[in-house]
Amino acid sequence: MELRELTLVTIITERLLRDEIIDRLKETGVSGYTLSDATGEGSRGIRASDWEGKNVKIEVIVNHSTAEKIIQQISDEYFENYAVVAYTQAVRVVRGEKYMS
Amino acid sequence: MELRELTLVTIITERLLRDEIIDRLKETGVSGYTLSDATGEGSRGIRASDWEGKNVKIEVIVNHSTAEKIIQQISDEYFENYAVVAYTQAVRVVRGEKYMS
Amino acid sequence: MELRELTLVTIITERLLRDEIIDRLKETGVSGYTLSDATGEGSRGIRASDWEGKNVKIEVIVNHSTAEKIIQQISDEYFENYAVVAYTQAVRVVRGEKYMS
Amino acid sequence: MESLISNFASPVVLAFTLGIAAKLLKSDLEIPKPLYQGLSIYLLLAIGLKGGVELSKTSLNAFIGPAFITLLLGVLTPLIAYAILRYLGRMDMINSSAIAAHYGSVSAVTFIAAISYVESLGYSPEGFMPTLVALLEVPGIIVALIIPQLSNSGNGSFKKALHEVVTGSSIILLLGGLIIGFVAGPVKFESVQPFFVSGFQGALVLFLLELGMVTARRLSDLKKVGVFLLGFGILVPILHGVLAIWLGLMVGLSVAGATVLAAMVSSGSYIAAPAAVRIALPKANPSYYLTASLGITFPFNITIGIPIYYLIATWMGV
Amino acid sequence: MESLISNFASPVVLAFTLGIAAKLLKSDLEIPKPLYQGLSIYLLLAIGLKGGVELSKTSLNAFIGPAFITLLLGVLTPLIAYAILRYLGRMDMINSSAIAAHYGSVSAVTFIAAISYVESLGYSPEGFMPTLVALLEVPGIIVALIIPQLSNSGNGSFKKALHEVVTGSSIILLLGGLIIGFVAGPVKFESVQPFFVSGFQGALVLFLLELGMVTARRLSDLKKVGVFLLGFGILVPILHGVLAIWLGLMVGLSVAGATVLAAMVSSGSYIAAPAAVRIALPKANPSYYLTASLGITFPFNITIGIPIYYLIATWMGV
Amino acid sequence: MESLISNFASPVVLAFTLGIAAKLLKSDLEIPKPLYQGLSIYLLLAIGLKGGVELSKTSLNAFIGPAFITLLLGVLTPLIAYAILRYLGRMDMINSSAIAAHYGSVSAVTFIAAISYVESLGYSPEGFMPTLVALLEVPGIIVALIIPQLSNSGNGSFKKALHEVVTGSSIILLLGGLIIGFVAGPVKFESVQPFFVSGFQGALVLFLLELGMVTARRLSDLKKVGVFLLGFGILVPILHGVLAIWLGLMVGLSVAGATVLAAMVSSGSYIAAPAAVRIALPKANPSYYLTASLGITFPFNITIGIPIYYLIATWMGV
Ligand SMILES: Nc1ncnc2c1ncn2[C@@H]1O[C@H](COP(=O)(O)O)[C@@H](O)[C@H]1O
Ligand SMILES: Nc1ncnc2c1ncn2[C@@H]1O[C@H](COP(=O)(O)O)[C@@H](O)[C@H]1O
Ligand SMILES: Nc1ncnc2c1ncn2[C@@H]1O[C@H](COP(=O)(O)O)[C@@H](O)[C@H]1O
Ligand code: NA
Ligand code: NA
Ligand code: NA
Repeated sequence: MELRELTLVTIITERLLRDEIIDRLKETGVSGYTLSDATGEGSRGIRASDWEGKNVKIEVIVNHSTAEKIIQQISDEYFENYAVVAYTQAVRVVRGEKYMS
Repeated sequence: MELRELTLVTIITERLLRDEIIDRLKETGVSGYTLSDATGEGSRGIRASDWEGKNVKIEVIVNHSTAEKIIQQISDEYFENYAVVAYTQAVRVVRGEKYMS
Repeated sequence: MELRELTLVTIITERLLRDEIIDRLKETGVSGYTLSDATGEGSRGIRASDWEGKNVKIEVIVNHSTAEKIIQQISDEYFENYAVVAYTQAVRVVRGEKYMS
Repeated sequence: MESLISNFASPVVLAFTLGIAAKLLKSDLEIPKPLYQGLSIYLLLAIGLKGGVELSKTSLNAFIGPAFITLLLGVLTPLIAYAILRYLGRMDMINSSAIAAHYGSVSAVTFIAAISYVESLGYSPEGFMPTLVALLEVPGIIVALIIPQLSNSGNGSFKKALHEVVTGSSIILLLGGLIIGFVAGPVKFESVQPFFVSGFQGALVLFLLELGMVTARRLSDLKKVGVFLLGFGILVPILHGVLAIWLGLMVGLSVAGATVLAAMVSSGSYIAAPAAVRIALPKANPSYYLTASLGITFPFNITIGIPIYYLIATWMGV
Repeated sequence: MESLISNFASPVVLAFTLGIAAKLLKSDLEIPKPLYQGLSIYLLLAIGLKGGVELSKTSLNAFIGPAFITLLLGVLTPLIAYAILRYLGRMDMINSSAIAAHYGSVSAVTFIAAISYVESLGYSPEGFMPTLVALLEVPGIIVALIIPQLSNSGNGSFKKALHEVVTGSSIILLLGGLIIGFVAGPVKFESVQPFFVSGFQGALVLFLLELGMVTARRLSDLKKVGVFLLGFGILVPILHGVLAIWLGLMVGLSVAGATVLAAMVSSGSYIAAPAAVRIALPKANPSYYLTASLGITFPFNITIGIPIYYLIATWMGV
Repeated sequence: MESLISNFASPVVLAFTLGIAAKLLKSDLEIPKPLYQGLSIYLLLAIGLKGGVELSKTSLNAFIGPAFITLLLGVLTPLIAYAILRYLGRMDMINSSAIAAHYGSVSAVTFIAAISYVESLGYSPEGFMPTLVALLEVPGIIVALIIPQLSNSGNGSFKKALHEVVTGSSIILLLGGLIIGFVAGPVKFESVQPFFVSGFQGALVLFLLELGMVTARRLSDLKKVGVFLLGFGILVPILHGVLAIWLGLMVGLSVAGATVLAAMVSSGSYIAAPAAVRIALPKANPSYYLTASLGITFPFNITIGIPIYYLIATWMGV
């Protein structure tokens, strides 16, 4: 089984931004994404989603250059005003060619 | 505190396969596993679990060779017909000897 | 966009310890943390939280030395008596300076 | 005509429409998954309980005829559906039997909607109808899944699928509820009556709100599945419904009972069947079977279908 | 005085206090998020349904006056709030309009508490009051969010915020419920009555238990926001309430109706408004607007405010 | 004998059996965790509320005797349990006090089942029984956890455990409900009656369905814990039950009241106690204490135990 080295981008953000960020990701051409619920605290203290009490964790497996693009976009659009944490990790993916969008 | 380098295998798949894959993992002799709920979109579009609306994320920490075995098995049995994403990462685990099954 | 190399510490443990471990993390001076629900099986078989049926996954991004401190503390205080799994991974974080507590 | 409009103005059908509208308007309304699952559990258990209590008051004689034709229809309808799909629609064997499995089974919500509908017209259908739902749930799925088995082209696990259907939550709750209701009887049932009977219609409103949203997500698939499946999803239920009315009246069901039986028989499961098909026939395309049963037949039945079955039953019942 | 104590002893207000106490005692009590969301959905839909049924019995004539002043108050109150915050409180434009948006909107729970309160005193307010909630929910938020738009300093997306408000779950459920109730009418509504009407007050108890816990978490922010906002959160609602009573009585509302209108108008939304503000004015500080509407005005209204509005309405209504 | 069969045929006990059956059949039925937590919150609050309302009608005189013996039993029963485990069962100190803590506390569901049982026989037990549950919940756990403290071998945090017990959700909801019910009184309680009283038995059915599934998972541990603990889990409850009946009748409880008290005293907590034990005695083996209280004593009590206590109470009460 060949594993392909790709990048896992994880974005933790306010529930409010979920649909918008997913739309952005789709525009970038990702082949898929995974969502899960999370809560947490960060530097911003309370915020609107404090009422909903939820963050959302978006995980997306992409090749290196798409990862860069996503990170760039997230930084530009959301970092100033919203609670967003984003990081990347190297992962070795089965059937990795699926994600080479 | 010595940390031991091990492999974290992450499998994201349809809720329907959960119990079966866990049984497989146990047969392979993993020392434990962690489950969490997730949703997502991938290359397959809708599927039966679309009704349940849920994927499941299975995470299991194992040594390198067991990771290979798991990946091989998952590929052989599920990749053709089911929505499955699987990837591995290197992790440094506390009390790593527990997971050297 | 410069990404900074940091450490992601993941702790999977009984729901019961959640608030206590978070308090410990805050004392160590982490800039934030992320919580999500999980279930699982490990070496301990059933335990009190079996009733609640839930583990909790705590993820925290810190610099290398804080990660060491957290791991050390968790090991000293909880490993003997409680169900705890802890591991670290290298991650590349956007706006990493935020997490250099 | 009036009976049709009356159905459209019921809170339950209106809630379904609201759900569709909410999704089309891209509202962020979401029924939390656990609430939705909780409502399913409640509704299925409540149907079972009520059925069991009624069954404990029914004579075996009145029940045996309807039970027999229900099983018969459970075997016939998937075969009819399969034949139409395979030979008229020229679909491959796998997808034909996957869809047939759905139409062999029964949609509990369609059943409930039919019961509510005839009750709103002042009828009270036979008390053992929920028992028939339980009888109808399993055989149709099995019959349809056996077909590819015969030519050895299932590629999934038939045995696992069988276990899934028989021990699936819908059967456990329906049958379990039936047994509990039957053993407890009317007197001991009284204490749980307010929860399981009085609250029922209201809970159904919330459930259909969600179902409307699920259906709306399916609507965009309508184009993909093509006009044949659209026709199939409307005409085959009518065919099955007429068959059910004819057989139902023959074994002595009331007009209301025959209407409800028609709704059951014509409906396609979207809980038990998809899970079983996914296991037994993983190569079948969910776009086909989910869109047909949930995107076409379900909305058709609960809006227009049920009043039509009622009209036909009245007409044939004379 | 008696009417005040009577309000404190209602199960609903006591449950709110229990929620606060539980958090202060650092209890591990937690209302699961899906349960809480489920309760919100239930309560909003129930208000809408009841309102729709009542509306179907109301003449347009009786409704037009109150509808007009509700819209008027929806435009006036955010402007008043803005002026006070900006010129008396010397707050910056962004935060002033963020807070004003909240006070232009309406808190559904405060509305429900007011209804329950006057009903417990033996009154029955006008049946179309829930319709007024739906009318009041949207314009106030929009008016307040337009202000920074004019000077081009919003920095967020006004259009997206507008969509969020109009298709937000509270509006969909309120308006959707209204339409369903109106179309179904009293007779067809009967079947869902036990679920949506009889169960209402009890569900509200659970909801306020959670709201008490949420409020308690907000209390620690009280120090941060300062004494001006504390005064604002109590005095402005009274001001808006008196305005609402005056206009309400003028267009022919009963004392009970005017009391409920006052509670609505004086209250600040903490569901629709925060989401809209977060989108349109991301730079506004949530500590200010959430603490004011949820930490100050909400507890003030449901404990002391509503009885005060009632006393004023009785006094002005003579 | 008849009263025993009658208990088995109650919907609540049947639902428990259905839950066990579902798990043994490896059904995929699952009660979503938030629903289950919501039901717990609802049931505990409802017990408290009803108890509070009843208490507001009770004279202090009638209450003081039962309250005293409840506290007495809260201290005695964990000591008895400890002595039997340590000296008859030769268990180590940690596990003995861990188990004793469970039997010193009370299982709310067993309490509810006992109330339902005697009510189904036509009795109405004293209104302050829920107050006694709240009194019994805490002291027994504390007494048992003090034992290892004395010889300094607890290894966990006694203080944290104490806080956990006193501010745990069960106590907050029970006591909070009691106070709300007491302050609100019968008249103001009426509005929430349909939700908290009429719906109660039905909600209990769903709850016991889940409890049956949890118990079934425990059954496989029965072998591990050995025959001594099996005997302990049945005989000690009977012993405690008889003690409770004897003292209960002595201070003037009715036969029904004594039966309910016996069920309470004999039962072992599986919500408050496990959490406290986990904190105070982390080295204790959960297989022992959970299997004993949840896998043995709980099913014994709700099926056979309660009717036995009733028979003994009738017999001793002559
Ligand atoms: N150091 C951290 N480690 C892990 N998660 C974090 C960290 N800081 C923030 N987060 C997560 O990111 C969300 C937004 O963070 P912030 O923008 O700092 O308020 C928080 O609610 C946490 O869930
Ligand atoms: N590129 C991706 N990144 C992250 N998760 C993915 C990706 N593609 C698929 N997934 C997840 O894997 C599930 C199955 O994917 P698929 O088999 O492609 O339909 C999806 O529902 C997603 O949760
Ligand atoms: N090998 C493993 N891989 C992934 N998660 C594990 C593993 N072992 C244990 N866990 C998780 O850690 C929790 C506690 O483990 P333990 O202390 O071994 O009982 C389990 O419930 C699992 O969620
Ligand atoms: Na069918
Ligand atoms: Na307002
Ligand atoms: Na006890």
